[in-house]
Amino acid sequence: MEFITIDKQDWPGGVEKLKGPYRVYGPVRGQEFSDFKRLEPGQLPDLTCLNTRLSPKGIVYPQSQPMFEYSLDEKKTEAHVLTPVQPDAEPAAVLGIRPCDAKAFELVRYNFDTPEYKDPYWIQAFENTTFVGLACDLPCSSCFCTTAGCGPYHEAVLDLLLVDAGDHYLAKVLTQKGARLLKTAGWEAAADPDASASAMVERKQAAEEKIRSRVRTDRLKNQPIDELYQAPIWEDVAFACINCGTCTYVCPTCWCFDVQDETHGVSGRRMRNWDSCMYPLFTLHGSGHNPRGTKLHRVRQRFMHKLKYFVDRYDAGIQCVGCGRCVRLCPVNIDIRKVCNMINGFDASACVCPASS
Amino acid sequence: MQNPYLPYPVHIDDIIVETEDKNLKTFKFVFSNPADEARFAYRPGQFAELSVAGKGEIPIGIASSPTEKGFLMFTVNKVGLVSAHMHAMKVGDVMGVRGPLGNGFPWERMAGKNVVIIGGGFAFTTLRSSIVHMLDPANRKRFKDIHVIYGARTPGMLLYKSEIQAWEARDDIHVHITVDAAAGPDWKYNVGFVPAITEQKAPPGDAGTYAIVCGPPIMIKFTQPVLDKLGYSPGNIIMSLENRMKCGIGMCGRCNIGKEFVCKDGPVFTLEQLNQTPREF
Amino acid sequence: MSKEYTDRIRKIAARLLKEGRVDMVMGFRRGTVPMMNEPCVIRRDTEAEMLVWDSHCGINLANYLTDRKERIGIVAKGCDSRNIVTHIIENKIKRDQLFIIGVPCKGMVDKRKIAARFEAEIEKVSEAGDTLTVKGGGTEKTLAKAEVLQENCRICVHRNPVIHDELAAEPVQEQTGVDRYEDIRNIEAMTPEAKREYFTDLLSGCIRCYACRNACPLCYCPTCFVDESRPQWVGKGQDPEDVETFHFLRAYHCAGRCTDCGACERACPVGIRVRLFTKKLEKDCLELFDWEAGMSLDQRPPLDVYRPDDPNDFIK
Amino acid sequence: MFQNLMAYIGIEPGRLHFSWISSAESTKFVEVAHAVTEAVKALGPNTHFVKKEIRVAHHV
Repeated sequence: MEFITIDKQDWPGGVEKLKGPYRVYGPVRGQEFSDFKRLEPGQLPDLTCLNTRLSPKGIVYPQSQPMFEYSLDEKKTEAHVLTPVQPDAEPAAVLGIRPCDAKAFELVRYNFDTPEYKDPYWIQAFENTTFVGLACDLPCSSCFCTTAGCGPYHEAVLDLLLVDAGDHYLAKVLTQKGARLLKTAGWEAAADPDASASAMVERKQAAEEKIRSRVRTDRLKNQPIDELYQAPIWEDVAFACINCGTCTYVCPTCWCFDVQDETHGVSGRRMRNWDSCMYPLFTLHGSGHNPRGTKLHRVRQRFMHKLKYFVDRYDAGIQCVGCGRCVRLCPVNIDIRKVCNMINGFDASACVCPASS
Repeated sequence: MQNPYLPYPVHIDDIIVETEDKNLKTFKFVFSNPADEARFAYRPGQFAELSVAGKGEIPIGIASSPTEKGFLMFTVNKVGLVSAHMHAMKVGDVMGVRGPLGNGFPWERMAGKNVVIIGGGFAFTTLRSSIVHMLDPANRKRFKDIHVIYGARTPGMLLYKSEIQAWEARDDIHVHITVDAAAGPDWKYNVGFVPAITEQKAPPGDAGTYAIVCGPPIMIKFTQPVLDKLGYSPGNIIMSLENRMKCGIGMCGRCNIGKEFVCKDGPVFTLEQLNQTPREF
Repeated sequence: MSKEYTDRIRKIAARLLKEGRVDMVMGFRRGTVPMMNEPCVIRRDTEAEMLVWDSHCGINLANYLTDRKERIGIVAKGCDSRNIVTHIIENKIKRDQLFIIGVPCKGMVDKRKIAARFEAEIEKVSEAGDTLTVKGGGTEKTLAKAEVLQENCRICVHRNPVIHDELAAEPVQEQTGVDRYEDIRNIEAMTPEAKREYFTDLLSGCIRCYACRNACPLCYCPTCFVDESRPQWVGKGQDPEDVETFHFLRAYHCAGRCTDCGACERACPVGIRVRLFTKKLEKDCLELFDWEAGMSLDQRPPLDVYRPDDPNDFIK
Repeated sequence: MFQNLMAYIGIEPGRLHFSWISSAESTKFVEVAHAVTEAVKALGPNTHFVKKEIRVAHHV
């Protein structure tokens, strides 16, 4: 494995060089919190912030995205026929993405890149993007990545993993894409591979030890779907929920969407917008019947999807990377860690209801 | 990369008002690019997204049969934005069809078996497709006895009336039409709800007999115990579900029942499968 | 204050459930992260120990009453009680279904204000009287609670419940001489262009999660106008005009009903000051109709009634 | 109140008019329609709160 040393003095210049060939995104500090934004000329990613408020999923999967264009002008031969809107083909680079957020793309890929169907918008944007991860040495107390299938130094999806080593960044080169980015930026000072690798292992362990918050997932796969679905825990879990979409919109692994036509005069676009399983409208039939008509149904769907249906369908762990955003931002403090442990520990035969603990 | 969200352009070739309340119309579409017809190779029980630019898409079961060449047929109930708009469209108008989507009925498993088709109201669309498919001279010998039990509220609410009457007259299919209440002196078929007629007319269930049930929830609810009584095992009862859908390809996240997507893993499930999953439909 | 309040609330709740006065009690239980408590419902007197009270109970529990049929005990601050009144007036719950456990309130803490004073993550916040002790990043600081109140609490003039069956503590002194509408006047004084720029910027971070709407006890419509599809009043994407239309129309639907409980702003995950819309309407209601929402069961909101002396100079 | 709210969010006061006209008051209707048209013309075309071609707001 190859390692590169990036002197912090060479960092701004390199980032600037990337801005030509790449659309460069990075965390930008706002008044109250940071978010991933496209970096302006001269602007550097803020690599000191705690995790961003929203996940960077929007770089690959924007909240509103045109899929097709159409004209309703009868004089035109192509009237009423949809033509695809091509996503931005220019390569993108995300600097300073956390390993948990990067891992999320691997989980979301199960949805958009299937043997039967390929979502061209998501896949092209994903493949066009070079992911430069920043190892996470300062996790929040609500982070639980190490028991959610990744960790502060996890390498999935990443093309490069940077470690902040004081006066320089140590970069682990994980893919060809990552190597190309380093070359473009002019960061080419090789670091001693053995020493770097062992330094990284050491730091990884130290970082992982800082993560105290845990979920238990070992029994999820063997729990019977129907018994979890019928379990008497859901009323208590769902009571506080106000059915807003915060948890789903801040989540790096939530992918649900809606399709809407927006017409302006005689032309328009078929748009894809994020949607949320928390909204009653999400599943409402034309007849007025709603298979998930109550708050309890919807809260259960969200947790069952992440912690059971996904687990069973793809055998790739839970659909959660432990970033803790929903835990921190839920206006009524519904906590996925608590729910995960509850259903992992649920014992239908004993009907021990951990809800009231 | 093929774009699974892109509809094939079609134009409306014919519009037939099916029911006396005029809420159901059958649309016959012809592909604007003839080559698209071969790409749209489907089997009975599948559905498609009908796309109207500026309005959106609706998932509708395919009512035509793959044995009918040169067109596609869909029967559309007027309920929402897209369907209401379609009801105002006219022959020659251009729109889109995206698909075929979903799994369709399990034709391999039903080969060599008796097939009982039980339908109610306007859920008869993919059943029509299935019947036409099975009655095609090239296919008929692949199935044993075929029974059809089809009911609607009134004679005027039955779909595909002239075709059903033609099937009635044939000797290679047993058709039992029914309406909910007494329908006047001209009505020469059954009177009564679908579950009751099923009890009277359906053959007993065994390993060699499959029942396909499509209809409103209330009909399904009361037909199920009848089939139980007749000896149909859950694995031999086949149902087609409807849930709100957008993408039709298992990506948008709304139509799932447990870990199954109705749009992609369904819409056709056996009762045995449904018994193992949350019934969110 | 929190210990005495908590004890008293637990006692009342346990008694109500034990005596069968109510089927359930709605209150708060200890949250899993600092500065957060979770709304909860208890049905057995033995569960009363779960209930807590401190300066992080900002969610308006009136929101959970809508169309419920049970007999309910509910813990209510000043603002919550005013929303309960509004709910009763609007037939969303009946007075005789409720046992209101009134909580005189000295304001709820704005966790963002505390977070803004620390570089590191806040690990623990504890309170004694009017001071808070905040631990984070290896340091510990003591803050006066008054400095970090939610904005609506800072300017609140109805801290005591206006309706209650039992109080969990002695009434607190109401604030006087508070300038409630300084921010609104500042905006009113802007030019039309400056206002438009201001609001466009204000809403630029909105992700349309509808937390503001759903946290609001007034927003109980079965289908909100933004969700209607026939006709579709508002586009559903991230178009700035659609986002703005949602916010100002939602606010207008709360005109004369809003108690400035702050639930909307507290719930917003991206920190938008959504009260700037509702407060303008609150101010106009006060000035034009001498009206404050939810103060009495006997009066209907001003936009609900006609009076011959209603201001009408705007009609030509 | 609605007029106030409109002014508050930056719609110029002269764009929104209220009038009470009976079906019998045809002359008043004509007068008001003229007055409103004049007032709005004087302000020029409205640019605010008009939905443009869809802009894709990148949240990132």
